[in-house]
Amino acid sequence: ACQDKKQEAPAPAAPQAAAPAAGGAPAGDKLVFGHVASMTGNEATFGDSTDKGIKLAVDEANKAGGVKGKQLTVKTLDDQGKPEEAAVAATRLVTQDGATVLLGEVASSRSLAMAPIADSNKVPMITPTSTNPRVTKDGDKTRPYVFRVCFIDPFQGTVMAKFARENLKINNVAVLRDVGNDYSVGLANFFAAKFKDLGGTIVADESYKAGDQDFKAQLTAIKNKKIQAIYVPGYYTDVALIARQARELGIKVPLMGGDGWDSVKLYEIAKGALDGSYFSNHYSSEDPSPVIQGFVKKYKETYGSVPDALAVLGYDAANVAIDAMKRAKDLTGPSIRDAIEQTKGYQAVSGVINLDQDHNAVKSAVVLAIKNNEAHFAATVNP
Amino acid sequence: MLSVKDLVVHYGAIEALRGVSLEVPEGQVVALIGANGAGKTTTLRAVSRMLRPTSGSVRFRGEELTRLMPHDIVARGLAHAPEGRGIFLNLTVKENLDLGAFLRRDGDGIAADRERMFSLFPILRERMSQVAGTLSGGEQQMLSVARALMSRPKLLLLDEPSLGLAPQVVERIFQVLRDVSAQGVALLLVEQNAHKALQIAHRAYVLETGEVVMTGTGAELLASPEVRKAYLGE
Amino acid sequence: MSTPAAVLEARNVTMQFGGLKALADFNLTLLPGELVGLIGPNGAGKTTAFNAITGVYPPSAGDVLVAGERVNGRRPHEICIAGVARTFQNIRLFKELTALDNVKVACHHGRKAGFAGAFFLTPSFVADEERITARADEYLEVMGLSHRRAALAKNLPYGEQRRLEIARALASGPKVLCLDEPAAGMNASEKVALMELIHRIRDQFRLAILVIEHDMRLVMGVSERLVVLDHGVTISQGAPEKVRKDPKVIEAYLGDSYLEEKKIAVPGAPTP
Amino acid sequence: MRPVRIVLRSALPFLVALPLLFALQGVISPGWAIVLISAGINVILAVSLNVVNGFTGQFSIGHAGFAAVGAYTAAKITTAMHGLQIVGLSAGVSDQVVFLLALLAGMVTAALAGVLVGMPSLRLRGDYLAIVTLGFNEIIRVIIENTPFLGQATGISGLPRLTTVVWVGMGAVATISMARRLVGSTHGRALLAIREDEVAAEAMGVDTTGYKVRAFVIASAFAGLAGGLLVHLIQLCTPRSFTFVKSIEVVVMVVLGGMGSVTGSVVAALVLSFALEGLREVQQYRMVVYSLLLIVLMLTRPSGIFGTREIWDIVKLPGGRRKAAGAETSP
Amino acid sequence: MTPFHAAGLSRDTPPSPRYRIFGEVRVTEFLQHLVNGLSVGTIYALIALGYTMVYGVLKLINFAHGDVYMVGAFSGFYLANAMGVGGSPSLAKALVVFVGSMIICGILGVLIERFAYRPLRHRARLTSLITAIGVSFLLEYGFQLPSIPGLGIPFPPGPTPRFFPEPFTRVAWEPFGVYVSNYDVISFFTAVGLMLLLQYIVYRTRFGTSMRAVSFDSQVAGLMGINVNRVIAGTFALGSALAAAAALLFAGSRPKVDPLMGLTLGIKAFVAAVFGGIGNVPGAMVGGLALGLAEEYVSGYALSSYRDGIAFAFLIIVLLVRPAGLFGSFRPEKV
Ligand SMILES: Nc1ncnc2c1ncn2[C@@H]1O[C@H](COP(=O)(O)OP(=O)(O)OP(=O)(O)O)[C@@H](O)[C@H]1O
Ligand SMILES: Nc1ncnc2c1ncn2[C@@H]1O[C@H](COP(=O)(O)OP(=O)(O)OP(=O)(O)O)[C@@H](O)[C@H]1O
Ligand SMILES: [Mg+2]
Ligand SMILES: [Mg+2]
Repeated sequence: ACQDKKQEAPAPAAPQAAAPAAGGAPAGDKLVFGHVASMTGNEATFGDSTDKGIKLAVDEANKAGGVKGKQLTVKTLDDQGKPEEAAVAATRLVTQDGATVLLGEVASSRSLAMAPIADSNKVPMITPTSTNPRVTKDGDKTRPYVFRVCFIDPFQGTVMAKFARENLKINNVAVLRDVGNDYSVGLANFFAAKFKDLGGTIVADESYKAGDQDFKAQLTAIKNKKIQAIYVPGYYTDVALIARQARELGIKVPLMGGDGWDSVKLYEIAKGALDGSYFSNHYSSEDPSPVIQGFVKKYKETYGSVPDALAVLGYDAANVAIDAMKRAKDLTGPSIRDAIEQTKGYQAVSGVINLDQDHNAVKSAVVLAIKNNEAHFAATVNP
Repeated sequence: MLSVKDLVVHYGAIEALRGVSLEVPEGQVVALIGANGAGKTTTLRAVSRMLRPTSGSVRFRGEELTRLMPHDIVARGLAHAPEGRGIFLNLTVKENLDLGAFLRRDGDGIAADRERMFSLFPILRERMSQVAGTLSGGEQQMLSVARALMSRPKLLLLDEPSLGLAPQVVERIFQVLRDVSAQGVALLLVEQNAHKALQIAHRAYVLETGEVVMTGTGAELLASPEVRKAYLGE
Repeated sequence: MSTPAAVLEARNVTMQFGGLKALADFNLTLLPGELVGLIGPNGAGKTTAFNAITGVYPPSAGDVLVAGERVNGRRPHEICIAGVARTFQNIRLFKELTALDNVKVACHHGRKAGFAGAFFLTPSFVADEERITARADEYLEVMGLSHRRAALAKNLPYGEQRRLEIARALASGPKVLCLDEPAAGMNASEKVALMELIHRIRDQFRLAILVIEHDMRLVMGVSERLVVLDHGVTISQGAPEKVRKDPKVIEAYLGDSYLEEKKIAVPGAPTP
Repeated sequence: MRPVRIVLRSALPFLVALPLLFALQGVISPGWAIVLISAGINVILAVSLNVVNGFTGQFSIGHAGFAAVGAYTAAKITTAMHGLQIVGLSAGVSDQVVFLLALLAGMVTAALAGVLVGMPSLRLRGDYLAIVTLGFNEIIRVIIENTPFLGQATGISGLPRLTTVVWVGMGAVATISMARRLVGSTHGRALLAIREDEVAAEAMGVDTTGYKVRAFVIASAFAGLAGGLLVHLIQLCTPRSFTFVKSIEVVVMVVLGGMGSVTGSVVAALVLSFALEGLREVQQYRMVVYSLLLIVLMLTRPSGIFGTREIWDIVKLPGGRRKAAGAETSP
Repeated sequence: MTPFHAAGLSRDTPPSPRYRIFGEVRVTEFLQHLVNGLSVGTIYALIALGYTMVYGVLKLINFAHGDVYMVGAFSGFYLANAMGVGGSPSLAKALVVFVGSMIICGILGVLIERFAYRPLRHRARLTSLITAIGVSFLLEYGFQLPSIPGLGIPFPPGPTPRFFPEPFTRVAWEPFGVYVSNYDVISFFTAVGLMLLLQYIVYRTRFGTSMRAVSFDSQVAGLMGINVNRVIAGTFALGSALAAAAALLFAGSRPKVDPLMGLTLGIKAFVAAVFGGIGNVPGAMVGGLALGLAEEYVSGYALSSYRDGIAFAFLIIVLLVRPAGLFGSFRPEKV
């Protein structure tokens, strides 16, 4: 309420934001997808993947004749992984580059900085991978223009908790979180809560910092704690080393994690250290469904590498937007927004996407088990 | 052995030397006197390449020095006891002396010379293992001269060696300088104590605002009324 | 025994550096307007005496009194405020500041306005600044440096740097001024000028001056009283004439050749 | 009549700036506004850090830490007051007043942190002090990441968007006139003296320890202001905005502008901010170009854009105070 | 209150520090921490040496040093792949890779000094600090660029981390349940060996003497007949080579290399160097080990989420007691 209240306020320094900005006014005959991503800095690898996914989706759409006769372009602006830069980049995209739709950011901490800008400029924004519930919220009401195509932490955290308790019958786990990363902290917290609800106990809760190379201190501390598993909701960049060092210290219990694990790099570096471990994900690359197989194949052809979760979700985010724009009555921000909100049963690579009233993607998660250094389908968990 | 021609040096905008020329013959003592800021120090610094001259030439035994680095110049037998003493404050007196002989390899020769320095400046022997930084001003001055001598130079540049020394020690320093030149080492000596300098100098130059305004034998300048008035305070 | 009139008094001040006693039971009483010379061989402890008095190193033992008030153990800036200013043997100017600002730094007495004053340009602050600038200019004038007002200290030649240091010291409005080898690096005629300057300062600002100097002609010329240190011990003191003839002093400091040197060193003496 | 003159004199910069800023705010597009605002925030950071690194010659590389303290304080206050309204004021005005109070509170807490960090500086010199400031920066981060009350890694979101061109502009003007008036004052000269020669300064009656702490306090207060403004621009307050890397960026601005040159810091902050903004287009090559820019700039202007001098010492504006400029040419 | 907070999850985790600090200490656990701490500490020490030596001769914090470390890792990566170490590990190959990367980094260090620092040698030291930061960014972000096609090797490597092939097969022992691998042992003894070697160079050789002379006063050192430029270049070569060595020893058992790997480690090593007394060689070694062990035991027995904070707090306290670091001497200057 405060937001709106301020806009008609005659206060001397009332915010500019409300000014009827170029909200979704198409730039010429091309429709611009504004993508805010960490193309440089210590999360560059994630921004890079997402960007590849998005670009692939847009190319396909253009080959298929674009949207409402218009071709699409992607304009990516770097934010170096800094929230303030994400805000600037988003503003520039909507006000100067006339972006029709905003895509991004990978991390919730940056999407949170973009969300208000999407709202106040009436440009729909879809974040591929920001899992923090607050991203689509303004206080306790839903942000009208902000959507996401990924799980939210409460869901993914509980998925693994359920699986651990019910399928693996595990009672004692240790948690090892990336304390500087909201995604990791979020998952860890919700996992812990659910796991305890289900009668399990968290016997150790340790932290590391993204970029650390040595985790033996924490692992040694965990080692003697009669644990049956370790929950490591981090990014594959760190998890691979954690797994190796755990094994080196003689920790034999399985590791468990989230979609941040999904990358071939994980197996390349972990070298089998993760066998017997599990992680929750959006899809299994073994899944015969044509959507998935088609995507994986195309991605390999275009970029010569196997897509990771971030690429998948980038691809899906772009496609959800495109699908909505096709359905929308016209290509103004509000109509596209309404169309996106209507998204029901959209068959994406990361599963069938339904957007709930909180603008979160409701879809089932799969749990993958790692055997001889490959991920295999283990179970599907429905919301 | 040393011949400086039309030496010009700038500090940023300031022209500190405006074409200085002077000669130091083998084994002779040449004094360089002048008021504060005349450019004496600058001249010495330019000769030993502590700074790069704007133009002009510095020839030492026929070899151009302006193209060399300071360490090459030392290797050719030219030592410089700089203004402000430039001793290694964190090193002991002994270590300072040994660094003076850095380019020498004759271990016992060095030891012998060290002894000679201690006999010249007994106080240094007392302070041998004290950190140079804690020496008194005068002690540091002595150390600086002694260290310069350790390299057994053929030409020795001295910038106000008597600065801040007790009368007695001033006496001793100048005695040392006499002995040194008696051993065939040439000296280019910058001194505020013009009287003493001119006394031992075979030849002397008077510097004013970066230019040589007068030259002659030590005796001549000592006698010249202008010099007596301007630099001997009479 | 304490003379109330004394502006500076050192009582059995001792300074110990590890094994080395740089200054032993140093006693000194300075009356207002007195001009005292502190001489002695290199390493005798003269500068150390200054450091002990001005608080650069707190004395290992003994008391220092400024105008009858004990100041030893206090921080140097407090001692300076109490009324002791000094110059340094190896010049320590604020190199990157102009001559004027160098002097201004020391002009803190009677300063009223605080930081807030500076930010809001309060009248008292503005007044302060004007007064300070005016005073600083006076001191430059006295030391004949007005023409260098705007020059960076580092670009002044040695001699002027020494004079600027004195100006800066004066600006702190001291009761006692301690000069550590003010003539070092000056030639004979510059020294003569300095001699007159020192007298003028003393008369104009009515302060007691304590000067360390190796140039006999200068110390003899300016001092009314001499104190001679050797290995940290006071070996002689009194009128210059008396001290100069003291065999202990000649033996430890002046050297025999001194008598012959003084012929040309003492002003007015017949010259060959 | 006289008091009026005084008020005018001390308020002049603000009186001039205010209308101009409103005019600017009126015409500028939101896209440029946000760029300008972030640049302005960098100006505040650089100029304030210059008080410690440039004037006093201490070496602080933890400036972002102080900004964080100010930011979280302000953010907590505005979120607590969110929706509430001061009686007798229209909603808009009330929010502005709250914002002002929040910013001031942020400056105070940051200043307190400044005292905390200033203390060690009494004993430590050079790079040892640098490490302490760096450590402080990291400790702040760790504390935030471990405090649910501060939102841990995710931080505090949903802040009202209050920062505008006018707010930042006034903040910058305040910071700049603070710095300028400081160097022009006895206190400022005391700081410079400490930078030049601590022993001599103390011997001339400068309370070196006292002044060092004061320098830290002033600098951190304004860093706190910058923090408060930043988080109410992006409506989000996370530890990510106040990392050690951010501190380094500010140090770069100060050195590049010229240690002790206020206008230098301003120009450097603006140049670097806009350069980074312009380079956003070139994706991965962005930081490569930026780093090359740094190196080249430093090699070509080794003592910073203006050295220790101010812009009017170089391009002589009428009425510009002559400082070092005169000296260099005087023989 | 957002739903996130309403859930109030963050409140009951992490567990209270008391439980951990007073938790019983097992001998094996303690020893294991010791082993871990030493194996990391020696690496810190090796990198810290580079900082401290350069600081000694130039009074410059060589910000790029952490990234020289990164380049060391990548040179190792490329060499190892070129020689197919991954396929058929052998100690001989490992040695070639090791020495090869040390040489490459040595050269890199010399180049950096020559082009980024020497032109600014006689300027204020903060000036070269900025070029140092510039070089650091250049290496970090330069290596993040997409690979140049048709180069044969993936250079630049780009942002995604890469797997560092294991130079030889891992052998592990578990004396009293303490896990030790041949990697730990080799890494530890190589590091110590290199440190002793360096110690010898600095205090027993002519080069060492001139190095110390330059560090006290480079201009006067020139007057003593010391070739200042060569000494400084040599110092950079030494320091950078040590960084490469550290990188390989570290990557051996933590086989992940990426362009920003030097960032965190570099800062920590710098802290270690200051901790021991910057400019002081033995200080850097002790500082590195101290920091390694401190971090290890803090995250082992206190709270790992507070690790960096506590490590720094500890450091600050030490500095307050010894203002010039553990070994740095801090004598009042003679006035
Ligand atoms: N580093 C410097 N930067 C700028 N100007 C300088 C510098 N060093 C010396 N000068 C200027 O160059 C001129 C000559 O200086 P120099 O030191 O050679 O004089 P000098 O004859 O040695 O005087 P003194 O007897 O005081 O040592 C002086 O005017 C001085 O101001
Ligand atoms: N900080 C210190 N640590 C150790 N020894 C010191 C220290 N300061 C001075 N000394 C010693 O104390 C003695 C007296 O030093 P001081 O500087 O007082 O001599 P001085 O009388 O000023 O000599 P000069 O006329 O040469 O300046 C010297 O021998 C010096 O080595
Ligand atoms: Mg000179
Ligand atoms: Mg002395």
